[in-house]
Amino acid sequence: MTSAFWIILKRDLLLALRRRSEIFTVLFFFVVVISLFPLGVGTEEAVLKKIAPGVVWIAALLASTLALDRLFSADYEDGTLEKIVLAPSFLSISVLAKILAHWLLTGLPLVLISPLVGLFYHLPINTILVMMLVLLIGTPVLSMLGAIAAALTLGLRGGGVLVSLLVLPLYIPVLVYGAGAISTSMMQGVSIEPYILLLLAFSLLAMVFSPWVTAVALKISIE
Amino acid sequence: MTSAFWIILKRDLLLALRRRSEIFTVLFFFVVVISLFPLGVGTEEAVLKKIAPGVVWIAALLASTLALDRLFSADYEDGTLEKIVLAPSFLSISVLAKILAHWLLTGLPLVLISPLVGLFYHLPINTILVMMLVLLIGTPVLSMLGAIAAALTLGLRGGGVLVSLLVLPLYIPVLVYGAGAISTSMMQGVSIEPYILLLLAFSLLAMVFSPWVTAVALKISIE
Amino acid sequence: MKINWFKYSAPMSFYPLAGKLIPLFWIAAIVCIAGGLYWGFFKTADVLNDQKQYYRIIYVHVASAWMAMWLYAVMVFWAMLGLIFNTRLSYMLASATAITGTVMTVIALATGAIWGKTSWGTYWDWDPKLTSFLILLFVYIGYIALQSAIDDKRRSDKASALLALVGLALVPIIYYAVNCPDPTECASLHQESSLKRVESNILIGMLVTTLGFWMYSFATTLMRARIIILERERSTTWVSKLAEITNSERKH
Amino acid sequence: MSLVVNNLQCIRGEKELFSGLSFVLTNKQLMRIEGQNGTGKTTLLRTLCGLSQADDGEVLWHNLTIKKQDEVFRNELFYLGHHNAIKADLSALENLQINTALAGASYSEEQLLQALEDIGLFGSEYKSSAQLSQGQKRRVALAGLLLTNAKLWILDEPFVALDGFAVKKLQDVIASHVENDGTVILTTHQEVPLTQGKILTINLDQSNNKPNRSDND
Amino acid sequence: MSLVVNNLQCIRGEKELFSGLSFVLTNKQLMRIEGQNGTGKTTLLRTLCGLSQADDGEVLWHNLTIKKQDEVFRNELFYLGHHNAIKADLSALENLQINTALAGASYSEEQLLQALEDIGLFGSEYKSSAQLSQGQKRRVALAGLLLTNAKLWILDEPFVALDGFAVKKLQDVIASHVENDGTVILTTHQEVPLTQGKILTINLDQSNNKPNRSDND
Amino acid sequence: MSEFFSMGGFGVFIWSAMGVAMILMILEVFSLIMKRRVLIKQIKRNNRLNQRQRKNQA
Ligand code: HEM
Ligand SMILES: Nc1ncnc2c1ncn2[C@@H]1O[C@H](COP(=O)(O)OP(=O)(O)OP(=O)(O)O)[C@@H](O)[C@H]1O
Ligand SMILES: Nc1ncnc2c1ncn2[C@@H]1O[C@H](COP(=O)(O)OP(=O)(O)OP(=O)(O)O)[C@@H](O)[C@H]1O
Ligand SMILES: [Mg+2]
Ligand SMILES: [Mg+2]
Repeated sequence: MTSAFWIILKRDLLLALRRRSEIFTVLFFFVVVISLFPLGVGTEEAVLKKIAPGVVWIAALLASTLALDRLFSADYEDGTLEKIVLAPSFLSISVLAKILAHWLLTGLPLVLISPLVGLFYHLPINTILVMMLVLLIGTPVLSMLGAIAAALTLGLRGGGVLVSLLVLPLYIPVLVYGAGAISTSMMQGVSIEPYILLLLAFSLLAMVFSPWVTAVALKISIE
Repeated sequence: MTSAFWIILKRDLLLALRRRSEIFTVLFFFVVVISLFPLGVGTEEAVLKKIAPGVVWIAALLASTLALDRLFSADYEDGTLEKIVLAPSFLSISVLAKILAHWLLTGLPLVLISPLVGLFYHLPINTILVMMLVLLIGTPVLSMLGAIAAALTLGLRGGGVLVSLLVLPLYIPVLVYGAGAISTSMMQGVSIEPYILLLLAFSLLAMVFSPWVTAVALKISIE
Repeated sequence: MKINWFKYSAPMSFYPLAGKLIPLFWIAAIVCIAGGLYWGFFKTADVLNDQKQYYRIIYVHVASAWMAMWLYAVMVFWAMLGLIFNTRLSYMLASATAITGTVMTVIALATGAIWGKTSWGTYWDWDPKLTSFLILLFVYIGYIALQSAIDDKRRSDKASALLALVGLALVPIIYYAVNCPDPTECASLHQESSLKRVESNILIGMLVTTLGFWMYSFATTLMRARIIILERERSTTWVSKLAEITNSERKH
Repeated sequence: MSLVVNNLQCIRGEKELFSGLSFVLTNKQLMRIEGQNGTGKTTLLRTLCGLSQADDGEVLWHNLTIKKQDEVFRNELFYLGHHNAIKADLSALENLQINTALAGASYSEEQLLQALEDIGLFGSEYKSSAQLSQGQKRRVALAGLLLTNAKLWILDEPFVALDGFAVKKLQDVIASHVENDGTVILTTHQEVPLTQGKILTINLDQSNNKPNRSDND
Repeated sequence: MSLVVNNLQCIRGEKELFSGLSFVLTNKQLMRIEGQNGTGKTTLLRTLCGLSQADDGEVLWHNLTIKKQDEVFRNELFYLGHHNAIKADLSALENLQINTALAGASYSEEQLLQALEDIGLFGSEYKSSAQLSQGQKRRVALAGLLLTNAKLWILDEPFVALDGFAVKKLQDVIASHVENDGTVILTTHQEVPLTQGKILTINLDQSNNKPNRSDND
Repeated sequence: MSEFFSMGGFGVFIWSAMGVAMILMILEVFSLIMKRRVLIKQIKRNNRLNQRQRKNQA
C-alpha cells in the first residue's frame, strides 16, 4: 500500500533530478518577481517593507502555479497515469506522493531562498524567520489545492492558464494570513500566533481532503 | 508563399475560437493576478499607485508565458509541425503567423482590459493611456522572444517551466522600461519619451530577428 | 395532486414542464420588477431628500447582489445532487444556473461601482464586500471556464460539479479571510448594519424588486436548461417529435 | 476465476457503441475483440478495466463487480493501452522497474534485465527512452508481460509497431500465459496466428448497425 | 524525375544506423524499407524528407540536393510520419482542408468530403477529431493521399491502426499512384501485399551488423 | 419631469445603474432566444439529412 507512495515519490524526484532546470526555473521566477518591484517602486525603505509580505506571497503563489500544469498531465499523456490508477493501492495515496514531490520541488526551494527577500526589502531578521516559517506552513496548501485544479483540467487545451484561473482565487486565504503574519511580525507587541494557527488549520484541512478530492477528480478526468 | 501565413494565422485563430473561453481565460487570469496584490499588499491608495506598474507588467508577463508553452508544442506533439516545416513556403513566415496569433490571443486582450487596472489601482486617466500604449508596444516583444524560447524547449519535459527560465531574463528589459514608463507618467514634468523609444526599438529588433531565429531553433528541435 | 419527482428528473418530461412554467415566471418577473421600481421611484419621494437621491440605485443593486449569492448556493445544490444521484438533469440545471448567477454578479458589481462613484467618489475601493464579490465572480468564471473547456459532456458535468463543491467548502473561508484580514478583529460587515438602517418604505421596494429578479432567474435558468437539453438530446426520437422541431418542417 | 460481463452498454457522444454485450471468460481462454475502426474496441477494454464507466450492465470478477473490489482485481490485472506508459527521461530499465513496482511486484535487477533482453532490447537497457524507436518503446511496455503475475491481461493492439521477431515473441508469451491458466483479452487489426488454447471472438460490427459503417463492408 | 541517394550515413547517439546507403528511385517505383525495430527506418525516411540531417552522403531530387531546392522539392513531397497531424479541436473536414492547404493546394468542399467518404469516414466528417478512434484519426491523415498531386510519397508505417477495409483501400491508392508515374517509399511491419509495379526493398538489418540484433535472428 | 430625471443631480448615475442592469438582463435573454433558434434550425437540418439518408438506403 504505502509502497506506491514511495515508488511515485522517488520517481518524481528522479525525473526532476534528470532535469534539474525545473527547480531552478521556479526559483528564478520567484526571484525575478521579487526583484522587479524595487525596480518599479523605487527604493524607499518604508514602502519596500510595506509591500514585502504581499509580494513574497504572491510570487510564491505564481511560482507554485507555474509548475502545476505538468503535475498530472505529463503522466496523462504518456499513459503512466492509467498505470497509477490501475495500480493495486489507493489512488489518494499515490496522489499524496505526487503532491509531496511537487511541494519538495517548488515549495521548499522557495522557503530556502526567501531570506533573499529580506535582503532586498530591508527586513529585520526576526521578520525573515517568520517569513520562512509561514512559507513552510503555507506552501503545502498551495500544492494541495493546486493538485485539485490540475486534476480537473487534465489534458485540456490551454490547461496552464485555466489551472491558474481556477486555483488563484482559492489561494486567497493563505495569501491574506500569510502576508498578514509577516506584516504583523514587523509591528511591536502584536502576536502572530493567531495567523500561524489559522495557517496550520488550513494546512491540516487541505492535507486531509485534497488527496481524496484530487483522486476523485482524476478518475473523472481520465474516463 | 504568403498563403501559408494566412492559413496558419486563420487556423490558430479558429482553434482559439473553438474555445472562445480560452481567450477569456487569459483575460480573467490577468484580472485575478491584478486583484491578488491589493489583498496581499494592503489597500492604501498611495501604495497601490506605486506598485501598479510592476503589477501590470508581471501579470502580462505571466499571462503571455503561460500560454507560450503550447505555442509550438501542441503542433509538435500531433505532428502538424512537421507538416508546417515541410510546407512549400518559408518557415520563418509560418512562424511569424504563429507569433502574431499568439499576440492577438494573449497580448491584445490585455491591452484592451488594462484600464481595469487603472480602476483598481486608482490611476489617473493619463497614466492609464500610457499604460495601454506601453503594453501595446511591449507585449509583442513578449510573444516574439517567447517564441524563441518555446522553439528551443520544444518537446522537452518541464517545457512550460523551462521556457519561462529561458525567457525571463530576456523579458527583463521590457519589464523594467515598461514599468518605468508607467511610473514616470505619474510624475510631474518628466518625459516618458525615452522609455517609449527604447521599447519601440526592442520591438522592432525583435520583429526582425525573432521569426528567423525561431525558425532555426525549430528546425534544430524537431530533428 | 402528488407530483412524481422522479418522473420530472428525466429531461424528456422536464422539457415540456419547463416550457409551461417559463411564461408564468416571466409574468411574475415583469410584474415584480416593474412594481418594485414604481414603488421605489414614485412612492418614496418623502424618504429620499435631494441629497440622497442616489439611494434609488439600491433597488437593482441589492436585488442583484442577493441573487448572485443565492444562485451560487442553488448551483452547488444542483451539482451536489448530480454527484450523489447521477441525474443528468441536475447537472444541466447547475450549469444553467451558473450563467445567470454570473450575470447577477456583474450587475451587482456594476451598480455597486456606480453607487460608489456617487457616495465615495470612486468607482472602486478594496472594501471587503466588494472584494468578496469580485472573488465570487472569479469562482463563477472558473466554473464556466472549466465547463466550456471540456468537450465530453459527462466529464464536464462531473468535473465542474466537483469544482463547485470545492468552492462551497472554500468560499466561506475566503469570505472570512477577506473580511477579517486580522483574525483578532473583523472589518464590520456593512450588510447587516446597513439593512437595519434602511427605511421600511425603501425596504418594500427592495424586496419586491428582489423577488422580481428571482423570478427572472427562474425564467432564464429554465430557458437555458431547455436549450441544454435540446443540445444534448438532439438525436433522440422524442426531440425529433417535438412540436417546435416538426411544425415548420412541413413548410419546406 | 472468471470474468463475467453482463448486458454491457456504452454510449459515446450520441452514438451507442454496443449494448446487451454479455460473455463469460474463464482461465485458459483468450478473447479477441474484432471490429472496424471506431466500433468501440478500446472503449470496451477500458470499461472492462474500470477506467471508463459503462452506461448500463456490469463487469464481474470472481462474482463481484469490479467497482467493489479494487485491490484484488487490480492486482490480477495487466492493462496495456494505446500509450506505452514510458517516461522519456528514464532508461528502459528504470521504466520497467517503476512500472512493475507500481503494479505491486518488485524484481531484482537481473530479472528486469533478463526480461528486457528476452524482448529484444539487449544493448538499449540504459539508454534514455527518448532515444528509442517507436517499436522499441512498445517493447519496453511489453517487457512487463514477461514478469507479471497478473491473471487477466487486457491488451489494446499489442502488435502495433512491432517487427516480426517481436510479434513472434509476444505470441509465444501470450500462448504460454493462456496455457498457464491465464486469461487474455486483446484487440488487433493485424492477422496474427494466435494460441492453440480456446479462442473466443467478439465482433463489435455485428452487435448493432451503425449507419456510417454500412458503406465499408 | 528521380530520387538519388548517395552514400548516406546516419549516426544516432553512438550507434551508426546505416552507412554507405545508395539507391536510385524513379517513377513507377515503390520502395519498401524493412528492418527490425530500431534499425533506423524512421530516421532514414526523415532524412530523405530533409527533416533530419544525414551525417554523410546526400539526397538528390532532380539532380539537386534537397537542401538547395526547398520549395520545389517540398511541393512534390507528401510525408506521413508516426503522428497524424490532426488537431483534436477541429473536425475531420477542417483538418483535411488545412493540411492540404498547407501543402500548397486548395480543394473545394465537395472534393474534400468525397475524399473523406472514400477513405470510409462518411458520417464523421463534422465530428470533432477528439472523438474519433485511433484508426479513424489515421484515416483522416491518409485522406490527404487521395487528393495530393505530390509525386513522391514517403509513408512511415501507414497501415498501423487501420482495419481490413482501410488497409485494402490504402493499398489501392498506393498502387494507382505508382501506376500514374508516382514514387512511393514506405515502411511497414505488417505483411501487406503491395502493388504490381516495380518494388524495391532495402533491409536495414543487413546493411551493418548491430550487436543488439544478433540475438534476435 | 426633468426634475424627476435629474434626481437631484444624481440622474446620470441612477439611470446608468438601471440601464446597465436592464441591458445585461436583456442581453442575456436575447442570447438565449438566439441560441434556441439556431439550435432548432440545426436540429431540423440534421433530421432532414438523416431522413434523406434513410430513404437513400431503403
Ligand atoms: C454582498 C452583496 C451586497 C449586498 C447585500 C449589498 C447591499 C447593500 C446595501 C443594503 C446597501 C445600502 C447601505 C446603506 O444603507 O447605506 C449597499 C450600499 C452600497 N453598496 Fe452594496 N451590497 C453588496 C455588494 C456590493 C458590491 C459588489 C459593490 C460594489 C461593486 C457595492 C457597493 C456599494 C456601495 C458603493 C454602497 C453605498 C455605500 C454607502 O452609501 O455607504 N455593494 N449595499
Ligand atoms: N537522439 C538519439 N540518440 C541516440 N540514439 C537514438 C536517438 N534517436 C534515435 N536513436 C536510435 O536510433 C535507432 C533508430 O530509430 P528509428 O526510430 O529510426 O527506428 P525504426 O527503424 O523506425 O524503428 P521502429 O520499427 O521501431 O519504428 C534506434 O535504435 C534508437 O535507439
Ligand atoms: N467523447 C466522445 N464523444 C463522442 N464520440 C466518441 C467519444 N469518444 C469516442 N467516441 C467515438 O467512439 C467510437 C469508439 O472509439 P474507440 O476508440 O473505442 O474505437 P476502436 O474500436 O478502438 O477503434 P480503432 O480500431 O480505430 O482503435 C468512435 O467512433 C469514436 O468516434
Ligand atoms: Mg482502439
Ligand atoms: Mg519507426
